[in-house]
Amino acid sequence: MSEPIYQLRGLAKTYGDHCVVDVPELDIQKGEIFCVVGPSGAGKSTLLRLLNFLEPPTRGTIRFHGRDYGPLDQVPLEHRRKVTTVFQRSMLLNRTVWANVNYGLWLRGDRSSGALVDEALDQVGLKHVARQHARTLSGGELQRVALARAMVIKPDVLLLDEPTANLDPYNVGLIEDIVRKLNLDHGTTVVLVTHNVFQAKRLAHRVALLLECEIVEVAEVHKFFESSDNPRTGAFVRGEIVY
Amino acid sequence: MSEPIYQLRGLAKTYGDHCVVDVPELDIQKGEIFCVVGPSGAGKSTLLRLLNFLEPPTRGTIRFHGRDYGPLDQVPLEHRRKVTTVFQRSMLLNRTVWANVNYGLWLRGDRSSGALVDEALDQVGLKHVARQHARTLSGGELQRVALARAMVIKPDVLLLDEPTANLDPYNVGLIEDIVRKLNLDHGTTVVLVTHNVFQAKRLAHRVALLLECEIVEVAEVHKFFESSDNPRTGAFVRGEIVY
Amino acid sequence: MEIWQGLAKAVELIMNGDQALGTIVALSLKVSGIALLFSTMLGIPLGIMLGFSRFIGRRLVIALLYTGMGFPPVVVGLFVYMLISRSGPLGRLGSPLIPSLFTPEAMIIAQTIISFPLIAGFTMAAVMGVDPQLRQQVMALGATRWQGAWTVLAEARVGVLVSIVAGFGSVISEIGAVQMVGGNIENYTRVLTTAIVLETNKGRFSLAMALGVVLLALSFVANVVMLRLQGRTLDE
Amino acid sequence: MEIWQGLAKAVELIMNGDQALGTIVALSLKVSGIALLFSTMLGIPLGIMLGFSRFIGRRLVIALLYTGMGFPPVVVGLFVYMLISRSGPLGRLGSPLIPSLFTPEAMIIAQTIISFPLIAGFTMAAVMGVDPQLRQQVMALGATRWQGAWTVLAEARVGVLVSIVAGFGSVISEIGAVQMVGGNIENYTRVLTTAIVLETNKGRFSLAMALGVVLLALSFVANVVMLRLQGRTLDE
Amino acid sequence: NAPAPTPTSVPPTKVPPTATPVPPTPVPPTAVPATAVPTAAPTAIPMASGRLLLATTTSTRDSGLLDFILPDFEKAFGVKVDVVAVGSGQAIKIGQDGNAEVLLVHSRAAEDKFMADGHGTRREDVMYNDYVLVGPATDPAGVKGLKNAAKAFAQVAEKQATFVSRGDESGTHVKEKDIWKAAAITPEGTWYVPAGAGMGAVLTMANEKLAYTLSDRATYLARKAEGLQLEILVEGDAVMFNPYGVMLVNTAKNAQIKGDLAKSFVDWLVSVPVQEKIGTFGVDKWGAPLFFPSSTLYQAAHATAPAAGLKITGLVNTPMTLTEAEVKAMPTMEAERANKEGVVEKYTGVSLAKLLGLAGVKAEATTLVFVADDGFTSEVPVADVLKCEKCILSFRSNGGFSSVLPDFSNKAQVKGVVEMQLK
Ligand SMILES: Nc1ncnc2c1ncn2[C@@H]1O[C@H](COP(=O)(O)OP(=O)(O)OP(=O)(O)O)[C@@H](O)[C@H]1O
Ligand SMILES: Nc1ncnc2c1ncn2[C@@H]1O[C@H](COP(=O)(O)OP(=O)(O)OP(=O)(O)O)[C@@H](O)[C@H]1O
Ligand SMILES: [Mg+2]
Ligand SMILES: [Mg+2]
Repeated sequence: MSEPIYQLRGLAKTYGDHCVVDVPELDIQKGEIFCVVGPSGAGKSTLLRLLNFLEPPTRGTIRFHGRDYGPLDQVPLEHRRKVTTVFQRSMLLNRTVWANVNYGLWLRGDRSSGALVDEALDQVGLKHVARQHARTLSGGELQRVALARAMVIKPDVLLLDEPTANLDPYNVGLIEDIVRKLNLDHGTTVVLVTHNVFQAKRLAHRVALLLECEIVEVAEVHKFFESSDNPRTGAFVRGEIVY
Repeated sequence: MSEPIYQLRGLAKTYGDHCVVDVPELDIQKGEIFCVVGPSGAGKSTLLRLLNFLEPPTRGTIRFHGRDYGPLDQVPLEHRRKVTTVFQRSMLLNRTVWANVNYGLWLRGDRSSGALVDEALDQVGLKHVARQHARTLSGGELQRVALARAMVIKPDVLLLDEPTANLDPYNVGLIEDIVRKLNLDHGTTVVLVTHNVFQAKRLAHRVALLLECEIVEVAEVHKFFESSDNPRTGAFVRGEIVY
Repeated sequence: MEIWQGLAKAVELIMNGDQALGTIVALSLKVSGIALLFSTMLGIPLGIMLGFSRFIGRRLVIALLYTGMGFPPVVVGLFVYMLISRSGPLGRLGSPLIPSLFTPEAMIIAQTIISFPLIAGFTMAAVMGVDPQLRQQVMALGATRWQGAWTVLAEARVGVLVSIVAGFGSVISEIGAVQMVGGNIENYTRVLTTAIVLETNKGRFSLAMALGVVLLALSFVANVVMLRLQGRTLDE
Repeated sequence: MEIWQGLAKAVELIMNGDQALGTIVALSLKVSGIALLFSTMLGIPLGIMLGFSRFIGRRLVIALLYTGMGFPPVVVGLFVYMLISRSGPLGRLGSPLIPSLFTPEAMIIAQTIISFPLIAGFTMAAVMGVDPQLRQQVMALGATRWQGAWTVLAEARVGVLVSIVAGFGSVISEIGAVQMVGGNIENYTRVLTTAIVLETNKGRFSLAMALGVVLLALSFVANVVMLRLQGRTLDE
Repeated sequence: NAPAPTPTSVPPTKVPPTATPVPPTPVPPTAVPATAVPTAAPTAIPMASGRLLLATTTSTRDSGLLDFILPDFEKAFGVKVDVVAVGSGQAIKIGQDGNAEVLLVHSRAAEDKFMADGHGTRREDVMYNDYVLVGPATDPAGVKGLKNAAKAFAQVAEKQATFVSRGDESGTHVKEKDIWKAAAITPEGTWYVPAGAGMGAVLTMANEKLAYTLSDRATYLARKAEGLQLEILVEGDAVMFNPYGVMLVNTAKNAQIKGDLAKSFVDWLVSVPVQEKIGTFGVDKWGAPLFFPSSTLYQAAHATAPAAGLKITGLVNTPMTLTEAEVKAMPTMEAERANKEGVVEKYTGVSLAKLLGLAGVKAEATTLVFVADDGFTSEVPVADVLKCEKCILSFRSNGGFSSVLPDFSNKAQVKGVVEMQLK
């Protein structure tokens, strides 16, 4: 196996004395779909922000493309640009849908025809809203536009935070297909945060359970859901309260 | 049966010539949990906005508490205050969590101790974030705060737009219990938009399928999911594409 | 150097509690304070209206407002002068409600006209910067129109605060109009700015500079107090 | 009435393409335009910095900026005068880079100082009004610092536009400083505002009013053009 | 300063430019000899193109005078004169800082200080106008027509009629304070409004408040033409004269000062043609000049004019030519003499003994010859005249002089004396 794309070592993020992420050691492999589950407020979104280098950690390092990034390190643009996130609460720019999807390309100085943009919009089933203003979108449309916007820049790592929360069953399937396809065809590494246990089952190679800032278990997807050693994993999946 | 709480007659909302909601006739009964399902962009959120009198319809009327409200009618404050919405994308005010939950009471001039606020926060399991600033909340916390904020004002009608989209299984169960309890104990009428078919099954008395701005079927929950006459209902539930 | 002389003189004036200076400062604060109050009362509602509603002619109103930000004070002064002058349309009425020229009241009118477009314009911008979904959320929770507007204002507080600060700055530093309609009468309509101009005309630059320093110190203190009152908004 | 006479005269002056007026208008636009350019170039980055970063002393800088909005133009004029006067610390150097007094360049310096706090303050407020999550989103999509700042500016465009409008308004209507460092020299440093004061002092109120109307017409047109360029932002 | 002379001529407004009233500052009798007077303006320096900065008071610009005369200079010298018109104090400050080449101001004490402190290298009289007390036509204090400014001020104070003061230490304000002092009054109370504003603004204010104020005539007339309703109530008192001086800023201040050009400008400004042009300014519009030229050259040149000058020639130490104004500027005295009908008449004039003393009568001189403008001559013994205390050269009501020697024969009483020759 090749070197992991992320190597987290002693990584921690705290707000005040409130621990939000505390990961002594975790590797994320190149090309895998890594799923993070856990109760509300566990620190999942924060972990994604750390992986996208949007916030510096309080302690520890993330090794990425051969370099260790700690609390004080500036991540160079070329590394930052290998990763992108579809946030839990996507923010679109106050422009048309098309311009939003094109934005990442525009940032990279890509002034090409925009065929990529049209294609991405088509994939998420939103070709018809391309000229509409971002503010007029419905919740599910918004979420799909955010995914399209992340796709067009063809990142090495795609961080997805609840990408189908606002979608109906058909669109959930559509998005899952897209993610699977990106992973298979382009080898995109995907870190997926989801509360949809079935989705995790359908997509993930490995699953991690995050509980109150700590990773309680990391396991192959089948092991995780079917024969976990950890009683808390089972409880979480059944919707019981877990500490 | 008493008079329906809402009587929609020839109600339509269009943006330009794009039809978003078009309901020739629909009654929502006092004290029921009415669930609306449908694909992304069908017009569900728009329907809720109409029911909360946040936008005037383009055509038609909504009868509420004995009065018909059409495109040009001003809805008096006392009627508006009987309804509230938990939006798909909740907006919190730039204040503490506690102040956010208290906001509805503050609007009503209720300067009481705030016991109601503490109680509501406790119910949604967020007593510990009460002093935290709204901007620091996680996605699921945000959603629960929004629900608590709506609960404290004890509305006659509670409109819920994907209230559990960002929640883990445990919290989903928690919220569902709260909604059921509100409906049973206070007789609150609930209109629930959800993509979670299981949730609809668990909570709803009646379910409506909205497809491209039109209501295709309204039925008792069991009928809807188990023996629907409408082939499109079945297709939707199975995650197939429906027109 | 004269700049230092000016500073030293300012300190001296303040330390000695110069009485003439005290009168001037008090009048400056009074006139600008009242004018600011009026223009806030006019400007904020107008700004909210322009920010919230879409009506025919809104763009024209905005363009006029923007133009109003560039009203040369002396033109406003001239205008007020012509209106309330003995021979002007209002002054002719001789009504006691209409202030005479060369009174603090006339200055307040002129300064109100000068500062309210700034306040209205920035309030509009601040209010427009608030997500419309938040407005809907607030209305859904049962806010009246006024409560809704108030809440949105509170959300846009940095912008609204800055608009008031700018309004204050524009009136406290204004010269043309107060000179024109106030006349710079000693102990009656002489404010800091007109006193500065007077000393400048006399060629007493360091005294003028000292008065300028006093004026700046004054608005600095006012702003610090404002920031304090504001709490932590700016650090959010 | 004199107000109408003023209007009529303004129309007449414009219609006849009065040459002296043309010179004055051109100079006003040139001086204010360049000053606005400079203060935008200074004020917007400062506003972005204050809006984005949290650093020690930020509050102090903000309080100073707010105070700067209340700089009386005549004090700024005095200050610039003292600096670049032939006997002042800069003027003494006799460097060709330092403009002499009573030149358009000196006026530009003074006006830049006057308008940049307004622009910086409002840019700060506008930028702070943009959801911090949007900034994160933009960075996540791979924006450089500058691209991120630019995008946030574009999101806060109403506020930034208003800040520029206000900056333009403050320079085009400013009198004290241009009079002080420009000297109101005919055909050279006489701008609309100083011409207005001149006519007012001469008692030619209707001509002064006419010039005022021309000035307002000018900034009205400038603002309408600005709104046009802006597209539909204000209607969103 | 020297005691103010009493003008006997009509108030300045009604006087044609050549028949000037008494200048406010007595001219030293040792005037420039007529022969030395260059009457043409200095010729242009061909290459001297550039800008010349003139700092001046607002009255010279706002009255339109500078627009009237400066284009000539600009054309002749190929330069642009930049006029910065500000308060007198500020103008002087601009000069002190070396930011202007030339100052044209009216604040004699400050001007003298400026020169004494070495900020300037040359000062010349240029012109003067006068102040007037203006007020509402209703004249509540009843001062109209008074000839004595101090008295009028006292009356205003007594009636507590509203009076607006410049209150800005300008030349006008200083003059106003002098008059109050002369009236022995410290103005105080609600009726006295210290405005701290420019002349234009103060006139506006007085107009609005139906108040009195002291104004310079130029600004007043200009404003009057724009509809000001105030009227001139008191004028012509000698204390109300208002002289303007031009000063060259010391080139040693800094290298940027264009000394040569500035010198040319001053030479030009005081030259006779320019002075004469100043004297015509405003006549067409207001029927009277706003400013009266008073440069030494101008006065010298006009002293040669037969009707308006006086020569002292012959056996004297310094032969001299005096303008009428110069003579009138000297201390006056009165003399009485019965005319042909035996009625005693009063005459005002200058002591003959003193006049002759100025020129210095040589010991060998025995006879004084009066030469009249029509060529008539009459001789009297010098020694008698020098002894005579009541002998004067009186001022004629429409210009010129007559000899009045009370105890001498009728022959000695010569009308229209233009020359006194000593033999
Ligand atoms: N101003 C507008 N102009 C044009 N189309 C609009 C406008 N506002 C909303 N729409 C469209 O109306 C449709 C209905 O939106 P709505 O938010 O009601 O959908 P929804 O059923 O809630 O979908 P979702 O499940 O994705 O939240 C969407 O397709 C949206 O793009
Ligand atoms: N500035 C802050 N100060 C204090 N607590 C904070 C701050 N920012 C975030 N938190 C807390 O950190 C915790 C982790 O937040 P995070 O968004 O990572 O949760 P999450 O696992 O994504 O939850 P969810 O599933 O609800 O989205 C939350 O409890 C939140 O309240
Ligand atoms: Mg989250
Ligand atoms: Mg929706």
